[in-house]
Amino acid sequence: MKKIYSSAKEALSDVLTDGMLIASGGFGLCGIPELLINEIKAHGAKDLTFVSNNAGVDDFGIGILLQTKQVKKMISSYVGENDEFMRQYLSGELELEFNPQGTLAERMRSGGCGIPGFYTKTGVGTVIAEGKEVKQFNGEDYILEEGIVADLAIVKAWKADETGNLIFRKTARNFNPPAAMCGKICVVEVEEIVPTGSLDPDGIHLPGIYVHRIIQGDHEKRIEQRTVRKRDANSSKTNEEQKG
Amino acid sequence: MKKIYSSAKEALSDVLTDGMLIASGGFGLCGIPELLINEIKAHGAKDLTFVSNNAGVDDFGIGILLQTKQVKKMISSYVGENDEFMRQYLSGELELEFNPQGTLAERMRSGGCGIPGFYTKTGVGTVIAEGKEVKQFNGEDYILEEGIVADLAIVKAWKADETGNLIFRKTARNFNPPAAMCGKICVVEVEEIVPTGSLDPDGIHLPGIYVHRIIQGDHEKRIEQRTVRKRDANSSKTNEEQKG
Amino acid sequence: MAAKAALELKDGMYVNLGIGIPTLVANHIPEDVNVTLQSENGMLGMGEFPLEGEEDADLINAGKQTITELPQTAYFDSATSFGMIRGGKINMAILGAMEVAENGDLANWMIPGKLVKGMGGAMDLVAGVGRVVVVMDHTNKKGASKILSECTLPLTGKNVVDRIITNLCVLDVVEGGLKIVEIAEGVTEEDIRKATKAKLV
Amino acid sequence: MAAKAALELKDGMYVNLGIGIPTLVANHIPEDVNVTLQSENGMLGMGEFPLEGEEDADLINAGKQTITELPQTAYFDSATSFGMIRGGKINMAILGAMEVAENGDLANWMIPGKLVKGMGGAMDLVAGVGRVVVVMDHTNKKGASKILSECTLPLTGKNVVDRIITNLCVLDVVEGGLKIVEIAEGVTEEDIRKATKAKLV
Repeated sequence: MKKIYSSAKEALSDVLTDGMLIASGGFGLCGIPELLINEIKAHGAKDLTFVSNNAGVDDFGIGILLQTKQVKKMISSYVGENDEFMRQYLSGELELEFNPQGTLAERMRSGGCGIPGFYTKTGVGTVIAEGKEVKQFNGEDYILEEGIVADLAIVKAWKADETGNLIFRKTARNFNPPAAMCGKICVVEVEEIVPTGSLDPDGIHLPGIYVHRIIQGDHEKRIEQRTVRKRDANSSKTNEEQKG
Repeated sequence: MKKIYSSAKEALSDVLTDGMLIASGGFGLCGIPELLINEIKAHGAKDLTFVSNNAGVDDFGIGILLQTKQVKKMISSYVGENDEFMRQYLSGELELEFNPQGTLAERMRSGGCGIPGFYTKTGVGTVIAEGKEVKQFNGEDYILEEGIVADLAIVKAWKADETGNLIFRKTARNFNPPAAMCGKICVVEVEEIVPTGSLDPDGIHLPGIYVHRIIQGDHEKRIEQRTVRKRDANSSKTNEEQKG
Repeated sequence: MAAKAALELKDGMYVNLGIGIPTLVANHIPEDVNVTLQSENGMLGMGEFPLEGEEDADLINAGKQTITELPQTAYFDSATSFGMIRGGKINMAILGAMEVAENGDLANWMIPGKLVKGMGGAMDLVAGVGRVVVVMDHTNKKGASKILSECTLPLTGKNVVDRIITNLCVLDVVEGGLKIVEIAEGVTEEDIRKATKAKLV
Repeated sequence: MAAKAALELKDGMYVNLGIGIPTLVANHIPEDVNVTLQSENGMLGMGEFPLEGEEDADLINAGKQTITELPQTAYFDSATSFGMIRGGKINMAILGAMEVAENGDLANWMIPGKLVKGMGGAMDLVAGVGRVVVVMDHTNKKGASKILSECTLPLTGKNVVDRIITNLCVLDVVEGGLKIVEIAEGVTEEDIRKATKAKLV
């Protein structure tokens, strides 16, 4: 079974449908499946619901699908950096469901692990608890959150072998493994496809069983907040410069 | 904060108490915390409850604590290889709670992740479901299983750095990470303690935050079922030999 | 039976094989079919037994036998392993049984009054994997049918079996009962009906 | 305030620092105190900002700023990260607030009628970590107390705050109200009482 596809277009064209639920990896602009998002734009599928921690920025990441009005609803924890998002949300064009970040990650993992619901203390006594079942364990209140199963997961990894075993790099791992787990179909873009056998079996971050299609491509990997220390500073800790 | 202890005795002596709940890693005799189990025998703590997939064999692993009658109860999925276990169980000296293996692993992980309960389809319609809440999701029945938080976790890893970051080797990983997660105190035995900075940050299997105490020692690593192919066999697949 | 069960395996599948006859299925996988075997103790891509002297105590299968790894092997912990099982990522489980009922109920973990060793991962597997194929003798040592209108033994799972492969035939669990899909050489439908205490449709 | 908050940090602690003033706490950790900073996007052992030209797009903190790793750094995914947060493995979170109530209620994520960006990981952190320390100005820009008998804004968490560090004092949330633990130089207890719309015990 060949998992390697020649392009984002080849990997997605027979999978995308209007109205589908798509789980996306990434945190901010870090580790987002930028090539697959670009292809969703090119494809034009609409009325999409995205489960994604963030919504990108106006011209990068999921933000570009807001520009084209392909997104009906976002399930996210933080959507701050996106003007078009806010405009559509405030005008009622876009639905928004806020989930606490950890609840969102666990909902994805749970959906992928056959767990339709779990109890958490996160959000107890807040608006997040409204309409949700409350149950006591050891005398304390917890709320029921439901697992998410997505029609499609789009994921960015660093390397894949030919069987789909994945490794991620540094904090670009973030939501990618739980997103991959919860997708009925999981399409992954990587910086490099390596021969099977060249990854350490003890070092696989996500086994190939979760991965259905792989593409390799060049990534922009945009930095959202470039914060640096000056090279000539001795006491670096207090000498921070923010370039935005 | 020093995490490295000189011996199993030093690492456990002020932690062990009668009647405590101990989560143990390992599958069969593979990846079991054999040095820490030996020390629990030497210490003599009794009325212990063990959360452990298996119960060892008569003279290795948790089995040796059955010989000394230090175990009050086992929470396990499979306890087949242990005569003394069966004798005590059938005579009513030993309590036994069977959990499906995946439910057991998830209960440990959940307890460690602040999730007091989760729903699963495993065991629906069987004796495992007796007395448990049943809830429907999408028209199907699921049962509620509770997270486990143990007073102590005993774990076997391959290598630790000085801050407690752990890596495991091959299938000796098994229940060790979930056991570590669910322990209020987690004591780990390793084959080698390596300097901090010598493990790949992308390759850590269990971050040091879960690890409170580490010892290094020599491991017997007994093999339960030595199955091999003969060296001179050409068609190896059907030429299996079982040595027991 | 193992050879017959091996025909269930399609290219690209992820499969979990139970202990006993199902383990032997691995020996009959066609050359051109690429199947990845999962071992629920934390491994995808299970290889054959090691050569003498190359056994590794850290590398065993769910039956606690020493095994080997393959180029595509990945290791993971037990919570992750059963996450993929429970989550339906494993396409098929092939396992043995004591009894199967016409509605797909399965009993293969305990006999009341006898020594109970535990269900291990069997309940998780039958509840989670995409397709459950049972491989077993059609009747027990006393000649009584192991295929029943209702299981008499405590269940491993309810409505979980998709197909039964026995020494006599291949049966599918369908709406209303069991359907004969294939009959072994030298066996008649009459033989099957006699040996089966369940509704055949 | 950041320097004062840094005194909360004890050797061996695992700590999560919120965005804003709490981030500055990292600059005041005493030399002999070894603290591991968690970044909830998937990292333990967060280092300082990178040198110019050494920024790595794959290495950011929860504020999306480029950072560096340390010898003890470990990376993990978001589900694992919030597993350790929810599971109480992080000893302390230091974060900012809009309002804190005398029972420990915290509001720091939304103002009705204003643009809502989302709670990010704040609700998980305050519900999960061992100790929650709020660092904030005692009053808002209009001079009104941010410490109240009850929060007026939507909550981030109920009964979650353990300590409040402001420009005027340090307050502990105790049975029955807030207890003054320390008073800043040049400030009187009377000043604090005037600036606080909550029960001081």
